[in-house]
Amino acid sequence: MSIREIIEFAGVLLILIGSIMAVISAIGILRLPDVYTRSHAATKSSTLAVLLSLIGTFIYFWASEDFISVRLLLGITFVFLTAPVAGHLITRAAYRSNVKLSESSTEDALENVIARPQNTDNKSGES
Amino acid sequence: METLIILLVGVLTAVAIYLVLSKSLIRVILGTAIFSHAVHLLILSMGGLKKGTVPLLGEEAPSYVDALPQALILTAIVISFAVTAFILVLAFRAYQELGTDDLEEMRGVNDE
Amino acid sequence: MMNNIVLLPMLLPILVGVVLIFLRAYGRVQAWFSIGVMAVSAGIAFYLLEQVQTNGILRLDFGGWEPPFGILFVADSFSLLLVLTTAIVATIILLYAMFSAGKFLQTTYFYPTILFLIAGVNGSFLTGDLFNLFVCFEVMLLSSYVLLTLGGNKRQLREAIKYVVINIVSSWFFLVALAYLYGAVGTLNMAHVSVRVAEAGQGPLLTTVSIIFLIVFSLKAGLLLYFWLPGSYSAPPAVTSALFGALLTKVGIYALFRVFSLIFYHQPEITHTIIGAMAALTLVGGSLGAIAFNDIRKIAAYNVVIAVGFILVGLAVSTPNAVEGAIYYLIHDMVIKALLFLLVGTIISLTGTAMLDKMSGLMKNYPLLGWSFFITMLSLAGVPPLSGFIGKVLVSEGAVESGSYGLLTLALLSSLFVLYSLLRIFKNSFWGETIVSKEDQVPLKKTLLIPCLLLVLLTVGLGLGTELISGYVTDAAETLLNPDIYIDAVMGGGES
Amino acid sequence: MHLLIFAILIPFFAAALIPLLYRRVGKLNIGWFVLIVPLILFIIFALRIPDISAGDTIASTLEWIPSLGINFSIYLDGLSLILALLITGMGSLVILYSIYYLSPYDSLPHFYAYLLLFMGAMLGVVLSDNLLVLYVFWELTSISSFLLIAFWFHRKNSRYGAQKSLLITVFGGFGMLAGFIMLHTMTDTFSVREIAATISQYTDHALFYPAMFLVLLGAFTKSAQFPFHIWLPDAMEAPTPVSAYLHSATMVKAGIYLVARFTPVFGGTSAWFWTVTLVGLVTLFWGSFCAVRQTDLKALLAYSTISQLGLIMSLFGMGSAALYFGDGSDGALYGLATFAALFHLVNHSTFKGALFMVVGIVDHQVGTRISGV
Amino acid sequence: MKINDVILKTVSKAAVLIIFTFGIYLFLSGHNEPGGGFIGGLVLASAFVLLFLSHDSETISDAIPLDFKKISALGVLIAFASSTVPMFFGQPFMSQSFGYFDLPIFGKTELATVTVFEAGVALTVIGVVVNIIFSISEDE
Amino acid sequence: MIQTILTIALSLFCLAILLALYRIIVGPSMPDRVVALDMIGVNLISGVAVFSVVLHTHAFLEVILIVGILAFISTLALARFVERGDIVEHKRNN
Repeated sequence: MSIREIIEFAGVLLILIGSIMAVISAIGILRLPDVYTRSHAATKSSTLAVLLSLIGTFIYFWASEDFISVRLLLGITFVFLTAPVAGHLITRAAYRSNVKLSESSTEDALENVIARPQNTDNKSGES
Repeated sequence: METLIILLVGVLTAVAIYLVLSKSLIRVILGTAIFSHAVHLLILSMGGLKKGTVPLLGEEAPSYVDALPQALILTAIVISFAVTAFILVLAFRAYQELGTDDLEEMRGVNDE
Repeated sequence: MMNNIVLLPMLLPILVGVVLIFLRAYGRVQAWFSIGVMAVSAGIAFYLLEQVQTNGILRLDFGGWEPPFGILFVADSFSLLLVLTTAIVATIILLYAMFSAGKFLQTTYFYPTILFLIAGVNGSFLTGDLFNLFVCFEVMLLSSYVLLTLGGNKRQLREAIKYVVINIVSSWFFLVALAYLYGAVGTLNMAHVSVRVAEAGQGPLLTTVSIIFLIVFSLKAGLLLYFWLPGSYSAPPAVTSALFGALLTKVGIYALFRVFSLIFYHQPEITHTIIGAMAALTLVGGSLGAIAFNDIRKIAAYNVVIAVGFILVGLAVSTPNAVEGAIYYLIHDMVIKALLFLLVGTIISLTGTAMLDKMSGLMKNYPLLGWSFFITMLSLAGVPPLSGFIGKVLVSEGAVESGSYGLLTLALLSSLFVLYSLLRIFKNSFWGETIVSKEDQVPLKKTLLIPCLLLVLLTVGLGLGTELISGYVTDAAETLLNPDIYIDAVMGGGES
Repeated sequence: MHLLIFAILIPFFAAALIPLLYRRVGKLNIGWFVLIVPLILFIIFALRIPDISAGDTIASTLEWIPSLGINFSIYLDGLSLILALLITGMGSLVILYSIYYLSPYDSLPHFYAYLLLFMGAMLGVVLSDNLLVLYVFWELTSISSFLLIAFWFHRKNSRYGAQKSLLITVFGGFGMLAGFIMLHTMTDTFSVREIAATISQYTDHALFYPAMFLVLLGAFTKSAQFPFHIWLPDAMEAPTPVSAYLHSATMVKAGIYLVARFTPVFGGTSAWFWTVTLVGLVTLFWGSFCAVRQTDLKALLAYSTISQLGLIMSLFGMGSAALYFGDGSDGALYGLATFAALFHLVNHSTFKGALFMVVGIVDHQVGTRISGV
Repeated sequence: MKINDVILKTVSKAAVLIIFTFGIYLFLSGHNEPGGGFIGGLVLASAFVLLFLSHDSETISDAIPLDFKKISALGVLIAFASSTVPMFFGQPFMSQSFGYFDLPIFGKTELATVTVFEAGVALTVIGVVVNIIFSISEDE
Repeated sequence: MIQTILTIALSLFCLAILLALYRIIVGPSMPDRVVALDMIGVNLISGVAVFSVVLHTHAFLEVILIVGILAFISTLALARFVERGDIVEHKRNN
């Protein structure tokens, strides 16, 4: 096994870990009780999953073909930048549009900070 | 592979027709969009899904896939993009003017 | 030789149309520009027509890619005659538009859209590639969508939605047909497809494909599948309806002629019989519709349907006489439908209503308008010596030659229904007691009448001067009936 | 090219000139100027009588659409000459009559323009040799008749009558056109003379009988034969000179003329004989029967016209048998029927025209046309 | 209700930069590789869309004072005019030529006349997309 | 070896997408669906990357960025829609 192959293998391994992370986050999105916790699962572990697999791909191509893909780097940066923001926005939107917290949650820290419109009709609420 | 794609085209077409036949205008638009995808896939599979590489300069390969269907699809995508864009704006205007996006109700709106 | 000029009828309107977008605020300037470009393209079309008579069919390979690899424009007498008529009719309609369209229309990209529409129409006439035909169709349809919605009253929006959805679906069916054809013969260049189909024989598969094409083009042409037509043609302002009535269905008819005379001509007992049956039903349906309504816009729109049926009788029969007659009738119909819709629009703008029973005695107030309408009515009914006559005679003769007496009867009877439907308009709106006194009447601007009179002159001139165009029409019919001429011109040698 | 071609065109030019002339003549009734046209034409045709009665014919051609074989060719023989004289002669008289009949409040230029248009068209019908040109003029007579019937278009009945007559005659015209096209398909020519010369080769052709019936359809609708006679009574809403001229003297005779003209083509067959004769006889009886019940003088005259037209038609039908029997004595006997038909054609035109004019005078003086009031 | 969008605005500035870079890259690579005017234009337009989403339309139209309808018209004009040019040199419509040039930074670069055409297409796409966003957002 | 691992990884990504699809269908609230949609987008990116490794080609690398951009913008738009009911504001009111 040459060093090149080892690096290739490492890349592929990263991809595998990424995919496992993805499944874990998917389980999270399935099992967790409310939208806030689900979003936690989706953003955190998914971001990790995609970053792992993209870096794995990058390493693989670097090792096997000496190809440094700028596009891939750009992609990694982009996903890294935007995925948390997207999660943040959805969760905020959920909170503002009156999606209930799960009953097991013990504290609503924002209760006194953001006035939730209590009786709006809403385009989103529980359906 | 072709069989699979054709089956997919069939499913897409069925979905599209179901949507086009519904009352809500936005569903109709979605239906036309899905229909366009089905047709693009159809063209692609009609060109033959050969085991070849993408038809690009610079990649050495023993065989390339037929490039013409892809050119056709690209053009068709541009057109469907333009048409979908137009009908979206039209639907929006119609919703504003007529106050409904239900095709049945629209018929009841009086002239002028 | 280089035939770049073949492209100009499509290219000029687009370029000028784009330039006009920058001149948005200047309605008059836009109008003159567009009239100018249409006049120029009429000149170009005539020049090309002469060229075709001496040098044979012209073609232009885009980017120098020789057929069947590249896309190309092919100009034969048939397409050029239609391009020429389009240019002339469009010039006159634009003249009317300049005088009639309000400030709002003038400055909302009305002229650019019309020019794009005409570019699409001309492109469809001239292209030699089925996929390009699709593209040009779409250019035309997109512009027509925009034209239909410009002005945007409720009725227009509602009809526009119906029209747009139907056309989108039929466009996708067009693509399905193209896909099947490509899968079957592996090319989309019309001449090349024709060669391949002739080599392989038009088996059941290809016949089925041809029927999908038939359905698609029928939707566009309003052949049998005309249910969308009356609503959408009667909703927009007069100028737009005139353009639609004169040009849109004609493109579908052109495509039907091209496809079924150049490519799928091997199984006439299936395809042409179906076309004949559809044409017959169209004639019946159009005739019934034309006499059933009180809204004069609807009546005019159903007249479009009847004409479509009539022209396609020519294709269904496909004898030399019938095809020649269909071409004459096609040219006539472009002129006369533009005139009909302009007159109907003028009447509505004068009386403020489209309902027959609410108008009366216009003859006393607007005699010239009345006589224009009278001549239009006669010309539409194919009364000699106006332009509809010769086409009607030749199509009927073709029907007699091929023994299609049913089609002959329906074609002639439909003329009677055309006459009756328009006679109702004439009788109710122009004759009768004058209900508006000379003092109260809305003045008819002379400038609105001039375009109508020009078209009247054109229809009379086409009728009396049939001999002037008969050479071109004969050549066009010959090319349509002998696909080899077209194929040789496209596939034979790379002299360009 | 013979000058007679331009004789046909004179009325059209004159009709076109009327709107221009009308402003100039001032108070003088424009009818006097119009009167010149039929008079001149009458003289022109009258001068041909010696030649024609000597057995000469005049033929001439002006090209219209030579590539399709449609040319403006005229052919003057005895039959045409009789009708041409009738048209121009009656035309002069009717115009003279209408100068006094119409009130100055009516739109005179329109009236005379229509009348001249009709006269030209009618001359075209009887003089053309080319079938399609004949059809052109045939439709023109329908249209000018339509315009004349609806001359007082503010009256509801006028409009109704005009519409009815136009639709029925145009319907017949379309049938006739189909017949002409079938003839052309068979013989490959549009010339009546050439068709008559070569038709014997085509009597077995599948299109022979359809063509015959379709041509007859045109003739019957125009001549108000049963069951197409219904338009004629309604057409009586026209001003009386028009009724006198079009609906008794000339236009309805166009159908008769067509039957006469086509007797050499279709004549020798039994189908032609029976159809023309029977339809003529039925019309004769039905017209007379209806005439008895009328109280409106013009309607009475209209039904009387119908029955007289039936008579002439049946005479022509019987006369056609002469062609079947050939030159023998039977042939000569049946030939007499044709002679009688032609004679009665002229006869009826003159007396019925006169009757109409008298009714018009009665109407003017008494204020009503209903007898027994 | 005050909505604090600081995170979004900050990130979207960076994201727009990335998208622009990528769009221009796609546009230029269109000759031999996937990409080209249409796709490049779409990506560039999506950058505009992102700007519209993260800021409001008025701010953006103040910052970029362009009439996007005219931009799309200009694009069409460029595309067609560039295809017309060969006609004046006796070549068929839409003929193209290309050559290799040594540019200072990029090294040996291929430049083709088709790039001008593609630029027209890209401008058209940008114009059209931004227009649609405008027309949906403006008449509320 | 490598191929096997890659195949496993690819199927795991597909599994993740399927699970998220369940969440999209079931809901129960709009933000739930948006979250799941965002996750599908992210997983799709990974899938494409793995796929291009499987096929040894660079041709799909653009797709990664494009899907990323689209996923971000659509999530953003949906979030705005859920939060405020419109997508593009005319004029910020603060």
